[in-house]
Amino acid sequence: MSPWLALAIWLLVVATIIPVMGMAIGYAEMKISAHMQSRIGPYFAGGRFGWAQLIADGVKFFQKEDLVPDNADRPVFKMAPVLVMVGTVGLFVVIPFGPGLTPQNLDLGIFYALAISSIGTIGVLMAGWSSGNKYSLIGGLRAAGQLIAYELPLVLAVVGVVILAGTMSLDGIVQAQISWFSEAGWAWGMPFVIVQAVGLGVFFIASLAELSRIPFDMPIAESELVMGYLTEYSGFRFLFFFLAEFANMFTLSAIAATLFLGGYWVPGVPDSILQFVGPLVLLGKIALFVFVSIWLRWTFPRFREDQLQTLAWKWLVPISLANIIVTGILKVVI
Amino acid sequence: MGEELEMTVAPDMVRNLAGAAVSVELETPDMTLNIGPQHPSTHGVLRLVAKVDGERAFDVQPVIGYMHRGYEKLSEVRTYPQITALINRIDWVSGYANEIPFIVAAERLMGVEPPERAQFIRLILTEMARISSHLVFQASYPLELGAATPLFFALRDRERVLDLIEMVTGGRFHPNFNRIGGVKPAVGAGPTTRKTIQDLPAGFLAETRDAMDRVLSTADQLEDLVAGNEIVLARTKGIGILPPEVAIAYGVSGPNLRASGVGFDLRNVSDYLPYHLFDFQVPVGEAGDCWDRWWVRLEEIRQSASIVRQAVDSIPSGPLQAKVPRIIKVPAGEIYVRAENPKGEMGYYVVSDGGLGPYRLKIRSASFSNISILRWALEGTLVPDIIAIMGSLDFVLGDVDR
Amino acid sequence: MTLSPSDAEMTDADGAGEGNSLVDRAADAVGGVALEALETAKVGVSADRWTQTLRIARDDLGLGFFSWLSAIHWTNDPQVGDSLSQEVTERFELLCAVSDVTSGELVVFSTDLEATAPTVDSLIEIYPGADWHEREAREMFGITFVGHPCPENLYLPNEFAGNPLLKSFPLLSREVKPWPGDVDVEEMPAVGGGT
Amino acid sequence: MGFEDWIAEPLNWVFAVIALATVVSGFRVVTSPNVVHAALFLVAALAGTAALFLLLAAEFLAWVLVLVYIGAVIVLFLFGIMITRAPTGRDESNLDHKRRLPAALVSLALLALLLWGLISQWGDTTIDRITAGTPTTVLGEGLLGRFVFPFEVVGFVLLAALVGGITIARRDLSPAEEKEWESK
Repeated sequence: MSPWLALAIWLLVVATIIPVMGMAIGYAEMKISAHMQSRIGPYFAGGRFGWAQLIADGVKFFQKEDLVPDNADRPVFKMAPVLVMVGTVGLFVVIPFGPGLTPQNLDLGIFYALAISSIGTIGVLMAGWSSGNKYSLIGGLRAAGQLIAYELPLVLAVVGVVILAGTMSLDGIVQAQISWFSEAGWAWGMPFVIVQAVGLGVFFIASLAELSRIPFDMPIAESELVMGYLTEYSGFRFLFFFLAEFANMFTLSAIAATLFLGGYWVPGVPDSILQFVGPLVLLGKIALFVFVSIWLRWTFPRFREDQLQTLAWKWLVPISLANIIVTGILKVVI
Repeated sequence: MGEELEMTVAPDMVRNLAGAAVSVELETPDMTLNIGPQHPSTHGVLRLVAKVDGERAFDVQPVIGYMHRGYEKLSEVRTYPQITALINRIDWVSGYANEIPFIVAAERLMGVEPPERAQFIRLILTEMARISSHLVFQASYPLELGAATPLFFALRDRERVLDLIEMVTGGRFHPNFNRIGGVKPAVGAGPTTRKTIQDLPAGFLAETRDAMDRVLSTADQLEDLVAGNEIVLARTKGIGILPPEVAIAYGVSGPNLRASGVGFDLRNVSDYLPYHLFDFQVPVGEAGDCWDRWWVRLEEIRQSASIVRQAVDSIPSGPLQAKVPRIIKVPAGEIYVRAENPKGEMGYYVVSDGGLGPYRLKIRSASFSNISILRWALEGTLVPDIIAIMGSLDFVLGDVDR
Repeated sequence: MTLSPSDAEMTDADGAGEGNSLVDRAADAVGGVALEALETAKVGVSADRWTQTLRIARDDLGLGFFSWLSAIHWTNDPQVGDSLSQEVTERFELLCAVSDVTSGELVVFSTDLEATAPTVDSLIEIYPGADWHEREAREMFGITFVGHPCPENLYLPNEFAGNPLLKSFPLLSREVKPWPGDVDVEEMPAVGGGT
Repeated sequence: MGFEDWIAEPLNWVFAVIALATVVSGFRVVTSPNVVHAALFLVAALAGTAALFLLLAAEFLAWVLVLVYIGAVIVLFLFGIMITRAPTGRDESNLDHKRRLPAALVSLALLALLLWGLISQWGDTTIDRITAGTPTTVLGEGLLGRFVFPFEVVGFVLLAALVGGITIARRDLSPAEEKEWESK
């Protein structure tokens, strides 16, 4: 099978996974926030627990009229959601779901992931500019400023892991964690979070900012900018942005889990079994990150734009630089 | 050439870094941003015409009048009892409290003194209206900062308080419960001709005590949730400072004025309800920033709950209604009665000529004066701060436009 | 942030009661006359002393809190509402309530303006809070405030003709359909055979 | 290698399509009347270039192009355009410039220079079919070892460009504004 064919098949699989993941996370968001707020959440759709609520919502979005504002730049306006989706879909390609279960085990795995995820920014800017709406424009500007500012700590936070693992391949990073003590003859590996807790913190905060989730949701800040760059979107184009947000949350959590928590690996389980439980283990670790970000979302208000920039440039960047230096020294000493 | 370039650039670079603002350096076009009249956080139909340069607004002009209903004019063609139905729609978040100063003004002009029990019931319901209004603020203000969860905590208890108000008056928002000379017998209170009037619904007092306990514990929860939140502090401390002298000159009243450090509370000054019988404290802020305005309102919830508890415990028995003529004619005269509404000073200047309705009714509403300071307060602020400051003033458009 | 205890003692602040000391004091200070307004301290001055009066009120009487400003249109021939029981000279009475936030005293200052082309100096220099109140009075009564920087309508569109709170301004809804509520006590329908 | 061999190779088809798209996008960058559209065509051109790098198995270079140029430089471009010109929606402004001829000449000269450089150096070389790219480790060692001096020089030049950019973009304050600014 040629690699291109494999890629095409994988993209097809991803195209079905993304809506499912989006719905699962959306449903989790609804239910978890409801329980945090002494509510029940969706209850009726689907008979029990409102499990079909998100499907109903999706169908609703498809039924809605696809409005393009008169003042909008039509081609750009229509292309923006697609571009946002491309960045998300591309990320799925490199996530290792189990031993040998990496769709494309790129040598440059994590580097590729960071590169491809930055494409979404262009989509957001296009959406903000082309809507012909001042709120959208301000939202787009905020998004751009935010994504530029947080791209840097995101990349720098990863460097520590790459130094430790000595590879940029995501599967290689997992293997490095599994076999960390193998030279000493121990079967127990080490998830990098133990020495890279700072890196994980920076990575998680920066990925929240990349996702534009509270406390970093200034680009859509509905109490200020109505809906920011999404203001003029409706119907399935809005759904695209919506799904992209949740799918992005999934992939970034997956990368965080892979980099810092050992991905599909559980200590003491041989590869032959990991092949089957690996994806489930990874899903569990992803769920942890997703839960934390939902938890934060319903706890915090949003930052102000200048506070966000301060946090990025004056705190996260220096911290992650210091982390790199310390990790480098550690690597040499060890 | 290169050196020369560096020479000219260096001081600017230093200043730029020190000032941490690039907007002055780079020429960017100004943009007029219309916030409202339909906008998620303008509390109705307020419109702000903001001239913004990037994120900074240098001139914000509030535009009101989208909700002007002409109550002052309408009052001139209505009888006194009919007017109460209008005026509890002024500040609908605390509908009940709006009626009190007007009713008191009419009673004073007529020389009628309502019975003590009626005054107590009025006081209890007024403080409940205050609690429910402040809970709406506690719900909406974090939402404007981006936090959704306090909304549910605050509204849950507001619902209980509104239920209690409904239990007595039959209306949640617009009770229209006061009568000149007393209060209406409560809904479901039985035949009113009997001597043994059962005026408050059975179980009301016990449920009120219970509800007040819940309100107090919710206030603690809100304090944990909001005051313990670093981002809330970063968004509100030192933002939108109203110095006391400016606030006074603009006629800003109520919690907004007290947050600026002026301990002025009409409940201590005017005798429109028997507040002197109760122990309560007046929370006073220090800095006059958004944070203090939030804190003062939270503390006032606690104080009001305490007042309600005291009033419930000491409510006297007796009639609900003083003797008044069947058709109410108010003798000629003028009076201004003001009350401490949840939003601030609410007053009615009633000019009567002895007819069925007033010759002129001037409604002094709190929010109107409170937001007239917006232009002053919003000059040179950031767009997110516009929302933070606007929300912290806690206005209702019905109370602004009347 | 502090909690200050409430004043259990009622400061007899609205100037009611014995002697009406507040209203006399205010009237003396500004050189006006004490007017009758139940419980409310009301002082009348002449229109040309309007800004001077309020400046004294703010600086000497300590009445720094700008409560409200509005007007009354006194006329014998109202289009809306009941007619007056006594003849009055047609005029505008401009009212301005200011108060002291430490003692709680409130004084309503009043001045008469002529019925045609009423004009008075703006208070905006003394109380910035007078801004919107004066715009409201201008819009509703047609009073010109000399020195007010923004002569635009506050509530109604700028093209709106007429001044709605004038007694001569008809209430259109009433013209179209008479108000049924003139009779306050309507006959109750018989319920269940009735007693 | 004759044309028939060339056409029999599917990768060449892919190359042809991508190259064509890249050239067309590049052309549209300079002909598009709308500055934001121009920037977006630049994205397409860069993406095409990255794809060509991928075909040559130069993975690292390809993703650097995506991360740095598309993800950062173009985003900054768009950011700058939006914050300064802010032409929301359809923009009718005409970006056409009169000096087309000199521009075309300069471009052609540059093209000639590059071609000359390439042909004179590698004109006769034929390379084998590329199966694997250079490992990133080798690239890294090269950059921070043998080529460390040019690497640092490029970094310095970029810093100078940054400073120059601010100098050009900034507006001189009038003395009154200067005072006001200082008082803040």
